Amino acid sequence: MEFLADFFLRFLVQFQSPTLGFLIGGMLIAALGSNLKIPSAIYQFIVFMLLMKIGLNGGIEIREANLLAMALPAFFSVLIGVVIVWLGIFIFGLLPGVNKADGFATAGLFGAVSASTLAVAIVMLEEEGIGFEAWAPALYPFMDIPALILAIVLASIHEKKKAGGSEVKVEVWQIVKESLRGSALSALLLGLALGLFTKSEPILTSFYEPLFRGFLSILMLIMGMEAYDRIKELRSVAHWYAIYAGIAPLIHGFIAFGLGYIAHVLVGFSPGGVIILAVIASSNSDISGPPTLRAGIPSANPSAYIGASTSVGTPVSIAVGIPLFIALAQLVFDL
Amino acid sequence: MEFLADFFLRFLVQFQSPTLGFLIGGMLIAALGSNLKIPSAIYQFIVFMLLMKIGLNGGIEIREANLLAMALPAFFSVLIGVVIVWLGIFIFGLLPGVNKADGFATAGLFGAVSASTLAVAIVMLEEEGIGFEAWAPALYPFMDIPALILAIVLASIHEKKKAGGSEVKVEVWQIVKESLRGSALSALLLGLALGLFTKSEPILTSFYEPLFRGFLSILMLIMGMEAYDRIKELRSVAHWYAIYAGIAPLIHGFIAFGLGYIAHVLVGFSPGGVIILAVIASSNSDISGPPTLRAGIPSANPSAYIGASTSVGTPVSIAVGIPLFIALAQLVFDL
Amino acid sequence: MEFLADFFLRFLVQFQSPTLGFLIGGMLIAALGSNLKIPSAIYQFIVFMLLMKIGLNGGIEIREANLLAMALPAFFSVLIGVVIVWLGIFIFGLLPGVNKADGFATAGLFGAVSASTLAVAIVMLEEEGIGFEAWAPALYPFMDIPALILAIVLASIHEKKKAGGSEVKVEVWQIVKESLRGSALSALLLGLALGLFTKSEPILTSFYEPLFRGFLSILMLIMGMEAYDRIKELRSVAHWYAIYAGIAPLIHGFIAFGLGYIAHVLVGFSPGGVIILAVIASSNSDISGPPTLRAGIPSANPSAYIGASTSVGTPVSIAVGIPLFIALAQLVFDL
Amino acid sequence: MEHHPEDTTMTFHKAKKVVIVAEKIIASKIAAVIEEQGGKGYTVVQAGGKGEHGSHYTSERAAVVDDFSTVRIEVVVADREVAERISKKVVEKYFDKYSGIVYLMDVEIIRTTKFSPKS
Amino acid sequence: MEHHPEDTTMTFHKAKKVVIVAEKIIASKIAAVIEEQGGKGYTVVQAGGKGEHGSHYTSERAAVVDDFSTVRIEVVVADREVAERISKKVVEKYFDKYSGIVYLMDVEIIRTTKFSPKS
Amino acid sequence: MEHHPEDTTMTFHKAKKVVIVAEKIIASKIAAVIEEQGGKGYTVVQAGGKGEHGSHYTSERAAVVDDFSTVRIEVVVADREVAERISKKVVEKYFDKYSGIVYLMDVEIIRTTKFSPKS
Ligand SMILES: Nc1ncnc2c1ncn2[C@@H]1O[C@H](COP(=O)(O)O)[C@@H](O)[C@H]1O
Ligand SMILES: Nc1ncnc2c1ncn2[C@@H]1O[C@H](COP(=O)(O)O)[C@@H](O)[C@H]1O
Ligand SMILES: Nc1ncnc2c1ncn2[C@@H]1O[C@H](COP(=O)(O)O)[C@@H](O)[C@H]1O
Ligand code: NA
Ligand code: NA
Ligand code: NA
Repeated sequence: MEFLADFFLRFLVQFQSPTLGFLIGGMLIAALGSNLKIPSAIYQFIVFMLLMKIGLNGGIEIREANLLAMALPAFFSVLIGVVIVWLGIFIFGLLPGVNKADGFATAGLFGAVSASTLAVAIVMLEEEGIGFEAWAPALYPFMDIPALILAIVLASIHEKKKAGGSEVKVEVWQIVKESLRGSALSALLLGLALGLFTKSEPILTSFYEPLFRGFLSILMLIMGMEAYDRIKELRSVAHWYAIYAGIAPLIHGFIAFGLGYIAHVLVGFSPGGVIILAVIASSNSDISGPPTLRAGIPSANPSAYIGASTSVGTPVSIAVGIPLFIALAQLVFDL
Repeated sequence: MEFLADFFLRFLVQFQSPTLGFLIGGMLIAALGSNLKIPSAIYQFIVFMLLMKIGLNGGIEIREANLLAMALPAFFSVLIGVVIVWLGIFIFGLLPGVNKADGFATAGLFGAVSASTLAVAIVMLEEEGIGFEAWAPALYPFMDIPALILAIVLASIHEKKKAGGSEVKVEVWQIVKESLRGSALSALLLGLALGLFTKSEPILTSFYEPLFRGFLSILMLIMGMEAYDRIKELRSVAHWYAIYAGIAPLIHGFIAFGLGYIAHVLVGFSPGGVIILAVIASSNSDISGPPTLRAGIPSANPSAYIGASTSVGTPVSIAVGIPLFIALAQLVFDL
Repeated sequence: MEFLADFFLRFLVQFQSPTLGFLIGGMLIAALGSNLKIPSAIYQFIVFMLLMKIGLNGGIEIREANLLAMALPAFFSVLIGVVIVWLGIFIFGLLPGVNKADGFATAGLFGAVSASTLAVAIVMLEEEGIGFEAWAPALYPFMDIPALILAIVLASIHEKKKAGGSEVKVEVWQIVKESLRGSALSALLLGLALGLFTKSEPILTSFYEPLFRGFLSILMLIMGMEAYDRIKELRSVAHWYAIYAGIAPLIHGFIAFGLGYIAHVLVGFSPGGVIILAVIASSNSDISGPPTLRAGIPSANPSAYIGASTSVGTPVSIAVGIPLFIALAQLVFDL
Repeated sequence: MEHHPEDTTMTFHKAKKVVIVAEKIIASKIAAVIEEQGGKGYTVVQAGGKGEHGSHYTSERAAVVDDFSTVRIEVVVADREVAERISKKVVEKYFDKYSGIVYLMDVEIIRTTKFSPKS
Repeated sequence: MEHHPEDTTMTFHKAKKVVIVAEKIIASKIAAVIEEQGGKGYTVVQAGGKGEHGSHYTSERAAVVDDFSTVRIEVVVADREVAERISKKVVEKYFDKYSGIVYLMDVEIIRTTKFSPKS
Repeated sequence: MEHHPEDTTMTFHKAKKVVIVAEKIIASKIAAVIEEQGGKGYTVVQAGGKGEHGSHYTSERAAVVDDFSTVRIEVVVADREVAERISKKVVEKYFDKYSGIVYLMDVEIIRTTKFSPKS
C-alpha cells in the first residue's frame, strides 16, 4: 500500500519535472496545430551531444571500475533482449489481424533500446541522488543488438519457409555491424573510447555536461511533437499495436528489474544499476532500430512498429516506467 | 536640453553595445559582399531558444505575480495594436503611388510585434538594471494578434467592396488560431506554460539563460545581414514605405509610452514595463507576421512590407527606439 | 637528444589530448563505416563560433597592444606565404606525372592557412600555459591572401603562355576581395572589429569562450571523418600529392619558426607568437582556400589538392606539427 | 523472391507529369488541389530560383522569412485530363496573386494503377 | 579558350531519362543497380511527398526517423534499353516492399559519350 | 475572383526546358548566362550525385568543402532557340573544366508570356 501511495506521489511529482513537461508540451502544441519546428540538423546534433556525454562519462569512470562485475548484468541484458523478442512474437502470434512481419518488427523494436529514454533515466537518477555503476549505460548494446538480430533472423526464417525455401542463411554479422555503425551506438561507443583513452574530463565538465539537461529538454519536445504526429499513422493499423505498446514496456521493465535484483544479490549490482537495466528493457528504440528493421524486415509496415513505439511505447516508458522503477527500487532497496 | 544630451550620450554609448554592434556588423559585412552565412537551422534554433527563455522566465515569475495588475496594460496593448493599424492605413491612404493592399499589409506588420526586438529590450533593461513585471513580455500577443486581425479584416472588406460583393465574411477566429500557432508565439506560450507548471528553474538557469545573450548576438548578425540584403527589394517599390518605416516605430513607441505612463499612474505599472510596452509597439513583426499577412492579404506585394520592416523598421526600433525609450523613462521616472 | 626525448614524450602525451583524440576518433569511426553524421548546418555554425571567439579575443586585447611590434611578424607572414608557394611549385615541377595546374593549386592551398588548425594551436598553448601576443592570430590573412594570390596569378600566367597569348592580366584585387569575403576570414575580421570597437568582454566570456573547446572537439571529429572519406579520392591521383602533404607542413613550420626566432631577437616576438607563426605556416587551408582555388585555377583537379590537404596535410600539421613546434620552442626559449 | 513471372511483360505506358513551382506558404493548398482533381501522389523538393517576382532563396541559408522560399512539386498521372485539370486549377486559384509556374511533360510509366484515380 | 571550333556543330541527340523516387534507406542500393545496368551517372535530391504508403516528410524538419524520408534520383542515358533495364530492375527488386515510383522521359543531350556505358 | 472568363480557353503551348546540373561554385555564373541568353526565370534545387568526376555529396551532411556540392537548375523557355543557346553556352564556357551535365526536354506551358524574352 505504502508502495502504491509512494508511487502515485512520485508519479504526480514527476509531472512537474521539466523533462516530462517538455514531452507533454510537445504533444500538446502538436495537437493544437503549432507550426513550431525544431530543424532536423539540431535534432541530430542534440542526439549526438547526449550520447557523447553519456559515453565520455562512462569511459572516464570505467577506468577505475571493476569490469568483472559487469559480466552478469551484461549477460542478463542479452537474455532480456532475447526474451522480449520471443515474448513479443509469441503474443503477436496469438492476436488476430496482425501481419506476421509487422509482429516480428514490433517485437524487435521493443527489445531494442532507446538512447533518449536512457538519457532521461540518467537525469532522473541524478535528481534523486541515486548512484549507479559507471558502466551501466554501456549495457545498452548488450540488449539492443541481440534483440534486433533475433527479430530479423526469425522474420527471415519465417519468410523463407513461407516461400517454400529450405536452407535459411541470414547474415548475422551483417546485422551486428549495421547496429554498431548506426549513429546512436557509434556516438556512444566513440564517447566511451574517448573517455577511456584521452584526458577528456575538462571537456566533459565544461561543455558536454552543462548542455546535457537543456538539450534533453529540447529532445523531449521533439519526441512529444512526433508522438502526436504519428498517432494518425497508428490509427491506420490494427489497434493491437497500440495496446501492446502501452503494456509491454512495463512488463519488460519488471522482468529486467527482477533479473537486476538477482544480480544485486549475487554480484552486488547497485540499485541505480537495476533501475537503468529496467529502463533500457522498458525502452524501445527510436533512432537506430527503425532503419535497421526497415532494411532487415522490408515486408513489415513501418507505420505499425514506428507508430506503436513513438506514439505510445516511448511516452509510456518515460512517463510511467521511469518513476515506477525508481519507486519500486526505493521500496525494495529501502533507499 | 538635459534630456536631449542624456539621450545622445546614451545613444552613442549604445553603439558600443555588442548587441547593436552585431546588428551593424551584419549590415556591414553584407554590404562588403561577405560569403559568411548562418544556416537556416541555426537561425530557427536561436529564435526558439530566445523565446523559450523569455517564456520560461515569465512563467516562473508569474507564479507569484498579481495578474490583476496586468489587466490595464493588456487592454492598452490591444488598443495600441488597433490604433497603429488604423493610423498606418490612414497615412498610406493619403500617400500617392501606394497600392491599397500593400498599405494594409505594411500597417499590419508595424502593428504586430517582433520577438527579436523584445529580446534586445530585455537584455538592455538588464544591463541598465531596470526591473519590470515578469508578465510584461506576455503583453506581446495582446498587441500582435489584434493588429494582424484588423489589417487582414480591413483588407478583405476593401477587396470585397472593390469586387462589388456586399456581404463580407472574414474568418477572424482562423486568423487568431494562425497567429497563436505561428512558431514565435507557440514557443513563447509553451515556455510560459512550462515555467508556470513545471519546476523549470534549474534548466532555465543552467541552460536557457546562459545562452541567451550569445544567441541574441548571432540573431542580430543575421538580422543585420538580412536588412542589407533586402534594401534592393525595397528600392523596387515606392519610397514611401521606407519613410514610413523610419518614422512610424518611434511614433508608435511614444504613443505606447504615453499609455504606459497612464497605467503607471493608475495601477502602478513599473517604468521597466512602460519601456517594454513602448518597445513592442515600436517593433514590427519579423517571424510570424509576414507569413500570416502573405496568406491573409495575398494581393499585397511582400517586397514592400517585408523590405520596409526588415531593412528600415527593425534597425530603427532597435538602434534608435530602445535607447530613446530608456532615456525617456530615466527622465520621466527619475531613475 | 634531450630535445628528441622531450619531443617524443610530448608527442605521446598529446595523443591523450581530447582534441587529437576526437580527430583520430573521427578517422576511426569513418574507417569502420559508421553512419554518424554531423549536419552541415552544425559544422558551419561551429566554424563561425570558433572564428568569432578568436576574433573577439584578438580585438579586445589588441586595444592596448603595441601594433608596431606586429610589423615584422606580419611582413614575415607575407614572405612565408610567398616562399611556400614558390617552393611548392618548384617541387611539383620536378616531380613526374604531376599535372601543372594541380601543382599550382596544391602549393597555393599549403601556403594558405587553416582556421581549425589555428584554433587547436590556441587551445594547446593555453593548456601549456604559453602566452602569445593578442594579435598573433591576426597574422592569418597576411600569410593566407598572398599565398592564394600568388598561386592563382602564376597558374594564370602559365595557362596564358600555354595558350600562346602574350598579355597576361590577372585580377589581383578580385582575388584579395574574394579571400576577404570568404566565410572564414569574414568571421575572423568581424570578430576583430567587434572586439576592438564594442564592449564585448561579457559576451566573449559568457558565451563564445566556454563553448570554444567543446565545439573544437566536434570540429576535430568532423575533420577526422572527412580525412578518412577523402583518402580514396587521393588514391585516384598521383601519390606525390600525399608525400608532399606529409612532409611539407613540417618544413613550412620550420621555416616560419626560423623567421619567428629572428623576429624574437629583433623585436621581441614572444615564444608563443613564434609557435603560432609556425603553426599557421604548417597549416593548409580547409574552408576558404578550396573554393577560391577552384574558381581561380579551374583546370586543377580538386581531388588532388583537397585530398592531399584534408586527408594528409591537416592531420599531420595538427598531430605532428603542433606538438613538435611547442617542444622546439620549449627547448629553444627554455620555457 | 528475386524473380517474378510478370517481369518479362513489364511494359511502359504513356502518362503525364505536372510540375508546379510555388511559394511554400501555399504548398499544402496545392496538394489539396492535386488530390481533389484526382492525383494519387506527388513529390516535393525544396527549391529556390528567380522569376517575374524576384529571387526566392533556398531555405538552406538563414532567412528571417523562410516561408517565402519555394517548393517544386511534381505529380505523375496516367490521364492527360487529370494533368490539365490540376494545372488549370492551380493557375486559376493561385497564380494571379502568388509567384509560381506550372508545366506539363510526357512520361512513361510501368505500374499504371499507381497513377490512376481510385475509381 | 573561349571559342571551340566544334561549338558550331554542337547538336542535340535523343536520349532517355529515368526518374526514381524512393526511400533514402535504399538509395545506395538503387545507385548500385544504376551502375550495374550501365548508367554512367545520376543526380540525387532530397524529397518529400505523398503516395500510396502515406506521407514522407522532407528531412528539413526534425523527424526521429530521418531515414524514411525520400530521395529523387535521375539518370540520363543515351540508350533506351539501359533506361528500361534500370527501371524494371528497380521495380522488380524493391517496389513490392519499399515505397517509390519510376518513370521514363525523353531528353536531348549534347555530349553523348557522357551518357553511354563505358564500352 | 474565383472565376476568370479566359479559364475555359486556357490552352497548352509547346515549350522547352533546359536542365543543368553543375557545381554550386559556378551557379551564379550559369544564372547570368541564362538571363543573358533570354531565359526569364529559373528554379534551383540542391543536389548530389555521381558522374565522371566522382561523387558530389548533398550539402545536408557536413563537408569541409561545401561549395563543391552541386545544384540542379531548370529553365523553361517558350522558344527552342533560346534553350539551345543556353545549353551550348554553358557547355562551351564551363563544362571543359567544371563537372556538370545539360539536357533539354519538351514541356507544355499555359502562360507563354512568362517564358518569352522581354521583347
Ligand atoms: N522560366 C522559368 N523557368 C524555370 N523556373 C521558373 C521560371 N520562371 C519562374 N520560375 C520559378 O518560379 C518561381 C516563381 O516565379 P515568378 O512567379 O515568375 O516569380 C521562381 O522563383 C522560379 O523558381
Ligand atoms: N503520382 C505520383 N506523382 C509523383 N510522385 C509520386 C506519385 N506517387 C508517389 N510518388 C512519390 O513516391 C513516394 C512513394 O510513393 P508510394 O510508394 O506510392 O507511397 C511518395 O512519397 C512520392 O514522393
Ligand atoms: N548520366 C547522368 N545522369 C544524371 N546526372 C548525371 C549524369 N552524369 C552526371 N550527372 C550529374 O552531374 C554531376 C557532375 O557530373 P560529372 O561532370 O560527370 O562528374 C554529377 O555529380 C551528377 O549529379
Ligand atoms: Na527494450
Ligand atoms: Na508594433
Ligand atoms: Na600554410
